[in-house]
Amino acid sequence: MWLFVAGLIVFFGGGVVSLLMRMSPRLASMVGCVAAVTGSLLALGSAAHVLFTGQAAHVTMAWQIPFGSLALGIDSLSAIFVVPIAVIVAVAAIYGGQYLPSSYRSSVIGPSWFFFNLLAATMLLVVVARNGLLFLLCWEGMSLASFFLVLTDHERERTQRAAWIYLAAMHLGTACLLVLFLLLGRSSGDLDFERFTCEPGSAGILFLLAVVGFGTKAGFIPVHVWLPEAHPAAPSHVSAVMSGVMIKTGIYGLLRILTFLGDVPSWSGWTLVVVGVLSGILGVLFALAQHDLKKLLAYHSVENIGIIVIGLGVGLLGLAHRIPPMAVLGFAGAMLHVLNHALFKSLLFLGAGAVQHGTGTRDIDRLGGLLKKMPVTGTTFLVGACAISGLPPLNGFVSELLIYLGVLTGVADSSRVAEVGWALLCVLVVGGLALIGGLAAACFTKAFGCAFLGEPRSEDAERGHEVGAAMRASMVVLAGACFLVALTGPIWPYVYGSAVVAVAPASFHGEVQAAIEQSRFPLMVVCVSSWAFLAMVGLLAMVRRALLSGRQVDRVPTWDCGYAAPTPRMQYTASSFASPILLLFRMFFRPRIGQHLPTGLFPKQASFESETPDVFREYLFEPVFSAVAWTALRLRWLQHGRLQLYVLYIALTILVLFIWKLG
Amino acid sequence: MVTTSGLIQIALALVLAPMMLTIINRTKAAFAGRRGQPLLQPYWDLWKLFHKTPVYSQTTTAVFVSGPIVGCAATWLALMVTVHA
Amino acid sequence: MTSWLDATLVLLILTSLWLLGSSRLQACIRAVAFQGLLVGLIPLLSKWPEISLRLGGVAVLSMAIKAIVLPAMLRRAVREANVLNEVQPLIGFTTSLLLGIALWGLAMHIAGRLPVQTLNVSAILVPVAIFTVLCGLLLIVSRNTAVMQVIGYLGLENGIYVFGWAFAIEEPLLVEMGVLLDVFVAVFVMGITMHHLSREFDTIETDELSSLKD
Amino acid sequence: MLWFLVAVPATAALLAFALPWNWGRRLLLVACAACHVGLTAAAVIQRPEPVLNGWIDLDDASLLFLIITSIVFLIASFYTVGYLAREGHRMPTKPGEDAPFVNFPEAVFTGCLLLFLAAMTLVVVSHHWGLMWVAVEATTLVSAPLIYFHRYPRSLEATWKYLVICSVGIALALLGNFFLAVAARTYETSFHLAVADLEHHARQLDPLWLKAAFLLLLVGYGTKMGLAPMHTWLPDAHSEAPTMVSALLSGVLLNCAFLAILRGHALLVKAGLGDFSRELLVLFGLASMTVAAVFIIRQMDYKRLLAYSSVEHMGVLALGVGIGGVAGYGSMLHAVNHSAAKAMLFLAAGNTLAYFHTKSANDVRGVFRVLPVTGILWIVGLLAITGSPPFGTFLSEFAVLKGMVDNNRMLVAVFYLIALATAFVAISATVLPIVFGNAVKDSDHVTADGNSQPFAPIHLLYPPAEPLWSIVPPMLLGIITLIHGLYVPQELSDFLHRAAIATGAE
Repeated sequence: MWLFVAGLIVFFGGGVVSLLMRMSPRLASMVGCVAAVTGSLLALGSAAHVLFTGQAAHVTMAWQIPFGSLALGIDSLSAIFVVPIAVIVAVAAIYGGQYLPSSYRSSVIGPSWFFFNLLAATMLLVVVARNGLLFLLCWEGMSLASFFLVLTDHERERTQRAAWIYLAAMHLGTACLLVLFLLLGRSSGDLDFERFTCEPGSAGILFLLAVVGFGTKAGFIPVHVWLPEAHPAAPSHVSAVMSGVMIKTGIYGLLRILTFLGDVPSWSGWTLVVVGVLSGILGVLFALAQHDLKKLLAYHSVENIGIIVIGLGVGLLGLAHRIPPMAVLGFAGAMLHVLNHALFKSLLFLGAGAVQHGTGTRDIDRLGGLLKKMPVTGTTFLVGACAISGLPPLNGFVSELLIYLGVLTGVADSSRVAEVGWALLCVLVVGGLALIGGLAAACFTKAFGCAFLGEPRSEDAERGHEVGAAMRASMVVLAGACFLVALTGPIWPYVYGSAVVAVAPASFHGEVQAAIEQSRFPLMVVCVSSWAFLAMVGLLAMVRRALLSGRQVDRVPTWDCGYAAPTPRMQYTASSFASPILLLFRMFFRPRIGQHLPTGLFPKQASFESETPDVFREYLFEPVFSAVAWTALRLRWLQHGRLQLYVLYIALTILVLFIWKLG
Repeated sequence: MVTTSGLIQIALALVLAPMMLTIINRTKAAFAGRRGQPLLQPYWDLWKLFHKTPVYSQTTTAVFVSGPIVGCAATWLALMVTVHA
Repeated sequence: MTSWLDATLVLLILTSLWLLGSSRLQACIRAVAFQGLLVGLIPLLSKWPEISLRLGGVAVLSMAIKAIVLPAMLRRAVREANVLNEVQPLIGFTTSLLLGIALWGLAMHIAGRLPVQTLNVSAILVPVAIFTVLCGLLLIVSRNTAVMQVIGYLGLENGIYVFGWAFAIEEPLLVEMGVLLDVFVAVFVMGITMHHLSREFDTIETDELSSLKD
Repeated sequence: MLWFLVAVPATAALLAFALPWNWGRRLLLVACAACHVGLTAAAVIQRPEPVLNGWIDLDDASLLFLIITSIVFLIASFYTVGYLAREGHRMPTKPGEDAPFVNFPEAVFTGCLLLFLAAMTLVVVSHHWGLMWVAVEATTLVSAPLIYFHRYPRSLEATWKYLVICSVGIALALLGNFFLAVAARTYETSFHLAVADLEHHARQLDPLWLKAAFLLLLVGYGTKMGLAPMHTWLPDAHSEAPTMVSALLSGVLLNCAFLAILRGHALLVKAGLGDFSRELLVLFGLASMTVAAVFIIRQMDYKRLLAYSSVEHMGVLALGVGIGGVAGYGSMLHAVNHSAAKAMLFLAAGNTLAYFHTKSANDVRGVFRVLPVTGILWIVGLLAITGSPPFGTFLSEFAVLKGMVDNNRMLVAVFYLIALATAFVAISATVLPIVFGNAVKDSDHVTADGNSQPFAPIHLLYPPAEPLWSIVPPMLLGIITLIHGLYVPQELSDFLHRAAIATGAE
């Protein structure tokens, strides 16, 4: 535990030092980067200790603040969130150490590292805080640090707007959390987690508050609207951290709250399943409609959070209906997906950053052919794309498989519940997950295909070049990790077991423990098959090489059917690739199309552009906000400058009070 | 565990797979009143194809090359899992 | 002395109505001066015959300030500001008077709810005080020139004093003096501000004073 | 000892009126403010004896508000010195303003500022209703010339409204005092209006008169405090007054009026009518927060924005006291934090105004680029005033919310959160573009008829765009609220609890 605290101190110290070193941005960057990596390693060490020994660590330090105490603790639930946070922060810091100085003005370097380290420290604190006030302070600190990171490029109007949306969303979400924690701590007087109690009958409302409050951070639909704005605006290594791990603190919060709630009603599981399926499907659909690589990835975060939430929902249903294997598989799948998504989404964001760094644009329709110019970026991006699409032998497949298995186990155990409902669940989850996976694969075919394959579509793409060694190394590490998770499948139930037990009510621990043992088998199969698959790919590649050795291999232009002047613009574009699928789901989209069609006999110029804004932002939040603003502006006459009116208010107030109160 | 019969099954499946094409084509031909291809035609085709000079478009990348390999590996794997189960 | 007190109170009501019904500034200033005089009389009448030196002194001083000094200042402000001798009401005089009568009813209503009977003073004292306060407020709300608002404020203060001094609240001299001084300075500062207003805007109609708004 | 607290600034004020040198006067201002802080510190160390039959006394609540007054005034006085050095003698044409302005004589300004301090001190230390009334009225009268320092029509209008509205309010409070006296006199003995006397005999007071008195006091002092719907003077006065006067009005004066209301509340609590006053305070608190939120939305005058935010925070204070329990404690803490945060924001706004010559948020962009420290101050202030961690306002607003949840006032809590969230969203929507984005566009200096107006930006006339006097005072205030957000010493916490208990808030 003291290792962990030391890590936090390193984060803070390094952040402050790099903030103060205004003279030398390079040195500031170095300090910030080294501090982040060191801090992460220290935190990782203490989390690993907890995971391996299975012994939770606690420490409480003196702190004088009303209702608060500096109580920290790492149990297995915390530890499995500390691990991805520390890993991703370290990798992103290494990446950022090279990326940031070469992409941004030197004046932002110091502050950027300060906030990066602050973000890392507060994220770690959030998952180890054992006091409500401390949790909320760190929670808001995390939001603010990332808010400032989003604002790195603050002179662009779009960035400002994104940051504002982000800040507003975080604040609204936190409002729910304030009430949530106060309600939990109402009976004990202070806000220490260990004395949190759920008053009888209030589990439902507490659960809903947690879903809205934490869901805003995590990016549940429809409160995800900040996500596609903020992530693209931030520097890429920050997007990687935000999307990869910061939003997961919302999942952590939800899980942590579940440990206080005890028995939760069955509808809460259904709620999560529905929210998850909606987030997953809509997230991936919106992603399909994007041309901006980072925005596309941001929507995929919504999708993956949806998958995690489906897992949680399945787990909750398992708990509510006392089907231990279902609970275990659901929760373990969700928790493993937290780690997996952290790995591959960070990898993809780093890749997107590399693309932007190498070409200067993230518009997929302007890219193309980058795999040749940026082989490492391209290959690692491909690994990430396969992983996020849930393809074996990569990690995304493992966690999704667990969730599938969870549902199927539950359905097999359908004797205890209404048949219709259970069948519906099966359709919802299995169908939903399958649809999500398929669409994700389509989406990444589009993203990878259009950006990295084919011919460059613009001069920017033509000029593209591979990024520096540190950036490449961090992407390679993450890509390797994606494989590693899948290839070490059977250890994960052990890692996640005690965390699952923590979430389950006490009366239920034994059965859960037993179910954890059983869940190893499918993972063993996956693990072995993955190794076999890799071996076979290797084998076949060697066979191919043997066959081709010593023979002439021709590389010629693609046959153009005799057309004399092909240009790269004749390639499939990202929009046209996605168009058939989007047409199928057009009821969810309101694309904004600006077109200037060719007219006349000799048309000179024609243009076409489309943009797909977020439906929920455009048709849910913006109307509400503008309605509020409209109402407020209608009420401006109250203060319309006449003194007489003002005195009249006072007179009427006192008269009304007299007549009302002295009756 | 990998058994001898399993290995034999896998090997057989690999060897006989191209025959599937012949069977399909000959069945079709029979219904159309033709004679159809020789029994070992796919093997001859494969033999011939393996000896041709490979030509790749300049546009393509390693992804293009790895497509068949991964596809083949995945099919094999499916085969193995099926046999095993 | 109760009859004298009652008579004074009735006069006070009439002065308030006079204020509401006048269309000339000078008349209003005169009315408010008269009101100040009446207000000064009330403690003397309600405590008659055991009037302490202190009570008498404060009453005389307040009469001097409210009936002589403040009206004089107002007249001077009006002269210097060079304003028209008109009240410029936002609502008509008839309406004002009708509203005044309604306010009397309201004052009676409110006073009726307060436990007045234990106070051992004239029965209409509390309603009259409240009525005077309300009339002052009505003047501020319904008149358009700054001078009239000061006059309304004075009326408001007079009403409060009726109430306070009728009970001859045994507060030490210091506080009474402070209160008096504050009112004096308030009107003084308002006068200065009015002076600036007339210079800046060439008028002290408060219509001009509505540029600060949302 | 207690006399000195009032007498020192009052004497200094007279001296300031008389002194012939401006610099001597400025020195006097700072010296007097420092002296006042020293006296306050002495009072903290050893609680002075009451004087004037206990009419002037320092209980915990008085001490709390005295400390706020003293410190904010000292910090503002540093700013004032620099401000006067720059603005005091200047008579330029102010682009964007309606007319040329000529400042009030500096002697009057400084003198009134010191008198203002004296009057506010008297408000917080007086334990006699009459005396307190006199002091509150005095604050109105001496601050009127302060608002009218830059003599242009809009500030004059603001002054006039301030005077009339506050005077009307204060008049009602006077009536309230008389009602109190009547309530105290219905039994055989009659008490003076000394706070201690009344509280001691609270049970014997006539409840109906007491209630009526409280209504009048609430509306009367509430006008001064800026509770809706009596708050109408506040945006006008705050937006037109010179920067540090706005800071003092918002950071200190409103608190003084709040203390006056608290005294009334304490009396009612002692008289067993606590529920009556609590209900009203909650009502006014919610009304203030709602009204403020409505006017903060799309508020494009950033000084008015801050003024409305003050209305909102006064609502929080009233609400906290009205809820009681731990919320009362939160209310006390919030008074401290709000004073620091708001004063700081007003000073930052003053720096911005001095550079950009406009109060319209539409025309100010990229403060961060041209005035980096002021930009940071804006952001810190934005977070502090909207109750974000790690600033003290978060803790205090949290404590108020905790009070609501603990007392099971869930509906109030929901209202409270919605109002706070609305204000947050709206304030940040206005402030973020001010701070970030491209610095002044060329079009910003274009007059209404489309011609660009050549004028020398003030930073060319006065080389350092951010002189130390303009950034250190708000930084100090920012540090105060930051510290309170991360560390509230047990002693301070106990002290705030005692203050809350003394005023019936807890």
